[in-house]
Amino acid sequence: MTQTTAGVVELRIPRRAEWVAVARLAVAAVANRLRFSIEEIEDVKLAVAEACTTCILQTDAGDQIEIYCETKEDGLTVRVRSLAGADQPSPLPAEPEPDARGALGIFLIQSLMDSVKHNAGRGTDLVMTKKVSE
Amino acid sequence: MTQTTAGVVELRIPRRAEWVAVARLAVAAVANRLRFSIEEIEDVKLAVAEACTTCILQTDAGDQIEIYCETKEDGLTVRVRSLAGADQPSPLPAEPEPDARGALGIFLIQSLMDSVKHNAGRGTDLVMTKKVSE
Amino acid sequence: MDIKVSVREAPGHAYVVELSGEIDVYTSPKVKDAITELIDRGHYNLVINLGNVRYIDSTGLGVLIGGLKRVREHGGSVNLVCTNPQIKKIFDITGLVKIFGIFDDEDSAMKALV
Amino acid sequence: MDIKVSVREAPGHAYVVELSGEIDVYTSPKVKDAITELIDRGHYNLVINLGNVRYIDSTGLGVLIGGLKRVREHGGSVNLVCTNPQIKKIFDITGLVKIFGIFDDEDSAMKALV
Ligand SMILES: Nc1ncnc2c1ncn2[C@@H]1O[C@H](COP(=O)(O)OP(=O)(O)O)[C@@H](O)[C@H]1O
Ligand SMILES: Nc1ncnc2c1ncn2[C@@H]1O[C@H](COP(=O)(O)OP(=O)(O)O)[C@@H](O)[C@H]1O
Repeated sequence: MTQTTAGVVELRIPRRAEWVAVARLAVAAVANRLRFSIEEIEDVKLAVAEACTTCILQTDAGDQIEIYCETKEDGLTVRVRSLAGADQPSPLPAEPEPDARGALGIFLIQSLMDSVKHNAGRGTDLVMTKKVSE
Repeated sequence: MTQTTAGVVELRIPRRAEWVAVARLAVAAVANRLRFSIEEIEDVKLAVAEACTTCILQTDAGDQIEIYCETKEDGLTVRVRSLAGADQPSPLPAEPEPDARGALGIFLIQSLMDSVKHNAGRGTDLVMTKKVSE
Repeated sequence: MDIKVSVREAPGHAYVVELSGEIDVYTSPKVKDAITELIDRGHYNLVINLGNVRYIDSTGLGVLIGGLKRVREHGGSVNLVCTNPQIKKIFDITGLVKIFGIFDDEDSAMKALV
Repeated sequence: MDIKVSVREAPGHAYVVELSGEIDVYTSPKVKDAITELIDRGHYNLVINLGNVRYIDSTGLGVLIGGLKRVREHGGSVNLVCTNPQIKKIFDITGLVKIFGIFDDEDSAMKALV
């Protein structure tokens, strides 16, 4: 079984709202390879989409979103970060947004995943994990 | 409209059979952003999956598959190629397989897409395009 | 991967906003526009039917919350129709279940408006 | 993203292989195993029901072709049940529509075996 579930899947999409659905479906397909329940797959899908939305709502966060998924027998780690494409200068360091924008999204990620870590630095960089239940 | 359909989506999956479904769903989601019909989306899905299968059936083709999608208002270009991951030495040049393995897959890609180009070199490297009808 | 929005008048000066599809960062502006237009036209008693919504994210929730805030300023209210367990769960987790009336069908949501 | 295979005996020494899900490079070995086992046990008249198959790729077609070749060596045949237009199209494009009997339902596929 390890052979069929351990792996790395990397996805890059434009940092624009209309592409988040692609990340959502791809991550659902990745999670589907593990022994997650349908409910857990939905959780992962929403959490990753919220992380992408966070990337999009921030200003000055590059023009791409990278979704890096690492699957193991017992769970999934996903890193979602905004980054500048090769053909664009690096983004300026982002000021944290003063308003509550995105707070609900971050709260959902925290609720739906087993752990979330926010890497400091410019743009968004969230690492989240979810273990397969039982 | 150009704003919502022009973009680059890159996906890397392990070069193993169980991950092709992820490529298939991600590419279907990408194609869904264009004005393709449901039938055309199914065509793109199958063609890209066949290209991934070609990568997998070849020996000595690295440990990853890269799917690079470029969408424009009027159509989609997808490059599917096998490649060695960062943590693995480059693959040896692959001998063309002597048997017919994969012939049906290549035939399907040619039938379902508007154009297919096979880049010479080691491993698999297919570039295929499909235009939105009308 | 898309949203359909249909608005219709119901007996008793209420309006039903029927949504179907997925409400996310891309599609929620369309939902917001429909709700904002109704409120701008002076309709403050709304039933938002999420019966055919397969997915909602924080931006979608934000739109619903925004709508509720505005109609409340005019003494109105928003009731939701929702049966999808995954979506109900999202309302539970966020505590929004306490600020919206959530019903299994349009009839009950409508009756509870008055 | 998965395949379910169920095999059952039908009147007249025929066997039905009912598939549901997606037949691709990952799942087709499972289909191949089921068909191979039937043929190894001496069953050469098969109906393969693709009624609930949403997707088939070249490896799946290869498995069906391989099965057909083997049963034909014993004077048997394979009839397919298929209604999904996208999958029918794949049989058309590849010309496989000429080598398989393709039917809209299991009854017709079964009758045509004899
Ligand atoms: N659990 C909650 N209950 C009630 N209101 C909430 C809750 N979470 C967020 N809100 C409110 O919902 C609105 C939308 O939230 P959010 O999507 O986080 O940010 P934004 O204001 O940028 O849309 C905000 O006005 C916020 O105060
Ligand atoms: N259009 C076709 N009609 C009949 N047989 C075909 C057709 N295309 C391929 N075949 C046969 O189907 C079998 C499977 O084909 P294919 O999947 O391309 O390779 P493989 O033999 O490696 O599985 C082969 O024996 C091949 O000769």
